Amino acid sequence: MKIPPSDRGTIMEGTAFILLTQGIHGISYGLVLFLAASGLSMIFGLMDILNLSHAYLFMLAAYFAFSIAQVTNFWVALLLAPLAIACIGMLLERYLIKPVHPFGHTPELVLTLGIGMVLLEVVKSIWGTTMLTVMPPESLQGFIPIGYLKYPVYRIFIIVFTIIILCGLHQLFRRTRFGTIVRAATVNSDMVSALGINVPRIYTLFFGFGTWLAGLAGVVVAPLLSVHPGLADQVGLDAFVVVVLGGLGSLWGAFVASILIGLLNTYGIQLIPTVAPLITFSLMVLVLTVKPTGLFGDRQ
Amino acid sequence: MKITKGHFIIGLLLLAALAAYPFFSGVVYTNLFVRFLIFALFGASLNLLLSYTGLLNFGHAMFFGVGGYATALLLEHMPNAGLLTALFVGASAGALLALIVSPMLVRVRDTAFALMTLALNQLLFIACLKLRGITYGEDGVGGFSIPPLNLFGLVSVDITHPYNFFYFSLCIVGLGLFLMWYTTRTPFGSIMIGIRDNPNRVNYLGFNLPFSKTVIFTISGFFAGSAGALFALFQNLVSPDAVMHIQNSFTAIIMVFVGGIGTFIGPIVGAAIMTGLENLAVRYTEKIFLFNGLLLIMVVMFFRGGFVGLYNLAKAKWGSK
Amino acid sequence: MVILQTKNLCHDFSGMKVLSQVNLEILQGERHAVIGPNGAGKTTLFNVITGTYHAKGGSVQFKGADVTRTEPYQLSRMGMGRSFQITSIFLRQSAFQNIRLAVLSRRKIRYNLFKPIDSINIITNETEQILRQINLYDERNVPASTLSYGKQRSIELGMAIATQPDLLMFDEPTAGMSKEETHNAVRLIRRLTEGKTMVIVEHDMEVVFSLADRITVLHHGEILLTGKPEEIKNDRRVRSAYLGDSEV
Amino acid sequence: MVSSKKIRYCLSVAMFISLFLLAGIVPAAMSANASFNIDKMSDMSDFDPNAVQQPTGDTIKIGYMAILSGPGASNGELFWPVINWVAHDINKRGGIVVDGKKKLIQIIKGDTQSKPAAAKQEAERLILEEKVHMFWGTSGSHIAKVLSDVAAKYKVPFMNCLALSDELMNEKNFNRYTFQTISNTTQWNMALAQYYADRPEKNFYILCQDYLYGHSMGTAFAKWLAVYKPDAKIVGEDYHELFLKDFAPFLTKIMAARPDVLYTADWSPDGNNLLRTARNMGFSQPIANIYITDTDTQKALGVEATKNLVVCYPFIIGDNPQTPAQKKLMTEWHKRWLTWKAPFNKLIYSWPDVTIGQTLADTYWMFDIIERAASTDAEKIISVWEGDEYEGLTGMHKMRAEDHQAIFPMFVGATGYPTKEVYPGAPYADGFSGINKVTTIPAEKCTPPIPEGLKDRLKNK
Repeated sequence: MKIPPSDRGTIMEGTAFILLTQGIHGISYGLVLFLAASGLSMIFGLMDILNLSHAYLFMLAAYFAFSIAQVTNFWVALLLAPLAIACIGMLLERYLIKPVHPFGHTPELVLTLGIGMVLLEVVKSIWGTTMLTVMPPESLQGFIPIGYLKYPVYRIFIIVFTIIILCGLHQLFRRTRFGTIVRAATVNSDMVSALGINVPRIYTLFFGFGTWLAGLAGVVVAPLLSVHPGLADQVGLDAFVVVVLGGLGSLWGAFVASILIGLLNTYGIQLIPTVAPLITFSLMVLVLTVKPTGLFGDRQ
Repeated sequence: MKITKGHFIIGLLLLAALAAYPFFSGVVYTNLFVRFLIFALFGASLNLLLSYTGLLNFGHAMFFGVGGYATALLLEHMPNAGLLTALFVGASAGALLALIVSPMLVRVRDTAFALMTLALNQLLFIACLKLRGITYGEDGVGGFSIPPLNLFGLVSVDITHPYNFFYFSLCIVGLGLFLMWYTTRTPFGSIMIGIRDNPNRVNYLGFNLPFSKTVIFTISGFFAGSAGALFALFQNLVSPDAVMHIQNSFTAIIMVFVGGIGTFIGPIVGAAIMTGLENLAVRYTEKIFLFNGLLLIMVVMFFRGGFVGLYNLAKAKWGSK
Repeated sequence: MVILQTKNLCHDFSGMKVLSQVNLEILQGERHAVIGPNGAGKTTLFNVITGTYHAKGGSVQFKGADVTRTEPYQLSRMGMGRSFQITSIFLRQSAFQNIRLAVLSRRKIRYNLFKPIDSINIITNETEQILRQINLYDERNVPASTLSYGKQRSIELGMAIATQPDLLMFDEPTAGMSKEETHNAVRLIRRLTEGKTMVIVEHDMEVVFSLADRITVLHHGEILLTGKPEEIKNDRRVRSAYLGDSEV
Repeated sequence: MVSSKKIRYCLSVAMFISLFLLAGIVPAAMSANASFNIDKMSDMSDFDPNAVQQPTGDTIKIGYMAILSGPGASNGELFWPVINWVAHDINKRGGIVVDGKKKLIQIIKGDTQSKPAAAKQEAERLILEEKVHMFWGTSGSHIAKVLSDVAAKYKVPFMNCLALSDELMNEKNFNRYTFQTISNTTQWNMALAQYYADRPEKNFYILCQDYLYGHSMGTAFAKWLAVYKPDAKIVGEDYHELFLKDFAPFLTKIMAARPDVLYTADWSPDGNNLLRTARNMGFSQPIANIYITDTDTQKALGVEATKNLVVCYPFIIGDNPQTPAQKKLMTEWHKRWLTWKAPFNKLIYSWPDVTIGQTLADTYWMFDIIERAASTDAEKIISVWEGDEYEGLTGMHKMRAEDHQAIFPMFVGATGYPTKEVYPGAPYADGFSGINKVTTIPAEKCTPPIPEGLKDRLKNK
């Protein structure tokens, strides 16, 4: 790794800046992955549903962000697009997933696979297949210097934004009534319904909440990556690895796993570029062989 | 189900029709039929896992791909290898891969199992792209010589001719399907069904569950590998996205589901439907995914027994009249 | 001759003590019952012996060999058959197919891929013989899911017996049965375990006293005492353990 | 742009080479066999790519092999107006006389789905069922290789005007029925290396996609840079995963190496994401590329982000057309484009330049060959096309007989803002930086060596 001595710092300092910047890249991409994967993991945790169309909802949010941002601005898109995705998610759960859920995992996985395919075609017929660009809002377009390297403000915004969402999630589950019900239902939903709580409605609401998170991730990632039909597959697979690696249903597991994958990815590119793409999947296979329930999970 | 005289005659008629099929359908539809046969074999090998042992394998394309690559690379480096040896090498490559991945897979269950197979499939797909030295990466292995089929040294048949290849693949797929059907009829077959319905009880009845699953996996991998080998011989080209891509695993699952899960004939019917659909879609529309997606949702939502289930339903309702 | 023995067996669920220093002895050919109030640790003891859990302390000896860490399928092969408290059979298959799987295991046919199963007559005959014993011969081809709860329990027992084990472990075989069904089940168990060693974990005192040669009382994870049915019936400590006289 | 002295110089060199190669046969004709004649172009006011009516019956059938479904589908849509513009133009003139009869041109779609197996299946269907006479295609070198095999097996000529990897026409894969009218990897990188030969930039960083095409482009550029600019330094060379999600880590590595130029052969979505992330992270140095992104994205990125893009291509007119033919075609096409509806109202179709221009010119050349062969018979077409010299829109195109590789001058365009108006009221690039400086690399400076095994292919005929 040949690094020319920067005019202000020594080689050592140069390496430090690079490793620091790569670290921030890793964390920022990891957190985007966490946003995308957290909804998936929580839905599985509570409702034992693995939604293969989750990544396609994430992509749909990016397309919504593109259309809304064209008419208004990025912030309105950040507000509206996730809500639209949440509504679509609730409809999907209420009319498609709920009737099939009692028949076990296989039909459910295949159903969500079908939904994913349909979403892909719907997106292609409405927005076409070319690259669409969503520009970050003016206030987030500048740089901040790290040594002689410059770091885009937008990526810092992503880190801050996701941390806020994470804390919000934590508070939601700890403090609010909805959170307590959800945590109780995760352990024993029959008992919760016995206490007179309409569990099916909670399920639909919670599914909407999970897809809302995917919507957030879609909007946040749109300015980073160009919006195109392959976006779902690109990020979708990584999100799955995060969920399984972190442990199905465990939020903290997903958080740790997404940061881990983000950092491994960036430092892999920095140090061993040719093998970098293989890291994510080999890590997953390794962890699952040693601990089939994932890092923090307790259920298969 | 006793083999009555009626069945026998129908069987004979069917065989005659199959034998004459290439002559009145032309080259294009013969090739289409061969593709159907290959995917029927592939679907049936997944069916052994899905319908008979309850193992939702989301990465079945890895066995198909390894089989295809093994045959292609063998013929690339040893052109004078025999045709049947090349096919057998492909099949056993599938079985070998199944054996290698089994220790990882037999200890996980249900959703983790499905995701683990998905990850393994993706891992092999990326490996195919990256190990350019062996697999020629994106271009895949193509243009290798297809050796003639010499039957016991008596007659040598050049199978690159579409009609010859049709009969050759008909025999191979026919044999494969029969062997798989036979497996479900053996004692080991009933153990497989036991694992599907109640794996815990099978364990307490004295059957080594992980090892039994490994055996089932190896058998399924063998037949998936043979389907991959047949595909390599048919297309004379094997590329990562043609044989190893996850889309092939999903197509296999769709075939079993649309055809009729829980039955042996299901994936064969499913393969016919999928090949037909794909052939129609290529001519008239680019929205093949929309077709597959909607069909899948409808099958899972409304007639979970697939087309075979529908047929039985119809037969029961109108047949009795 | 002692066929099964536990040496100061301890077990806990993440710290919560369930079994402490249990020394149980089962003699060859006897019918032994393990009773005790709810939460005494009966089912845990049963599951530790049958390999579902691996004991945290002490050991389990079966036919002289240490089987504390052995997998359930090896225990079955060594001759320990068990039934489940919650019916665990193959509901989508017929009674005949359920029993046939157990017969296959007994005849050590595990990986036979060559002969169609219907053509192996000894398997079919032995299965039909057991079906007659649990008098389910007439409904042998009907899916188990359509049978009554009592009949499903008979399949459960049938499968345990079909593997012809040296030691039969029954976990509350009459759970959830009506009075009349319980009587049939007890008669069936007595007939099927003639001359065999049996351990039964049970609540219903009637069943215990009509079946057991010896009884062990478990209380708070420890063995209170072991003895003949009469001794247990009149023992003061047993009565207090059960809080009040249980008229027998 | 190319003074008459230069043309004579090119011709003499070309003649000398052809003389040397075809020693035994009658020396090649001095002037071009044919040329693109703009005046013959019919009135295209009624041409609408969204509503193309294909003639049927006894027509000249051309198989349009492109990616019509799957993630790369935008690629297939890109060249649909091009091939149909030429077909429409020729059909309005009454078609082409073939086997003694005037026949119209029919374009038949073939979906390669960017998968070799699907492409092979589709090509065979087009030959056996639709009875196509010729193939036009295709994006993706691995797909072109499969089509070229099918062309040889069924003896149907195939014009490859899109895939450019060297392997396609080397000894192993060459066959008489495939003609490559686009430059190959060597031509490309020879031209780009010579462009930088007498320029100030010294440090180059190579970042390409980690698959066959990416590697061949990266290594070729490094090789020819060493030949033409020995003092240049490769400060880094990386190959990233196809469809990479986040380019930021690579950008940090690149910016740390402080290159003067970033060389990439990426196509979208990778090219697109690379350009956006580079400019977002403050990497403003020039990026030498082929088709890094489409015009609509450039418009969205704005002036600053699209500055300093160095495009090397076998066909660049830029913002001030030189010859009357170029001027007329640019004006005529742009006027028609203003009336087109979605998806063809995208900016990438606004000018017949770079990719669109190159495929348009090659398609005119293809039909000119059929006209001169006056037949759709493969052997006749091959004999006319081998050694043919065709004065195209941007200079002399010579189809080398030995390896069926077209030789022509290459162009390197640099983007800047503002760009001139091609005709009053029609700026070449409005709201973003467009190509406003074009350098020509004469043909003889970027003629790739003939593969060893094919040197004397014609001698032992």
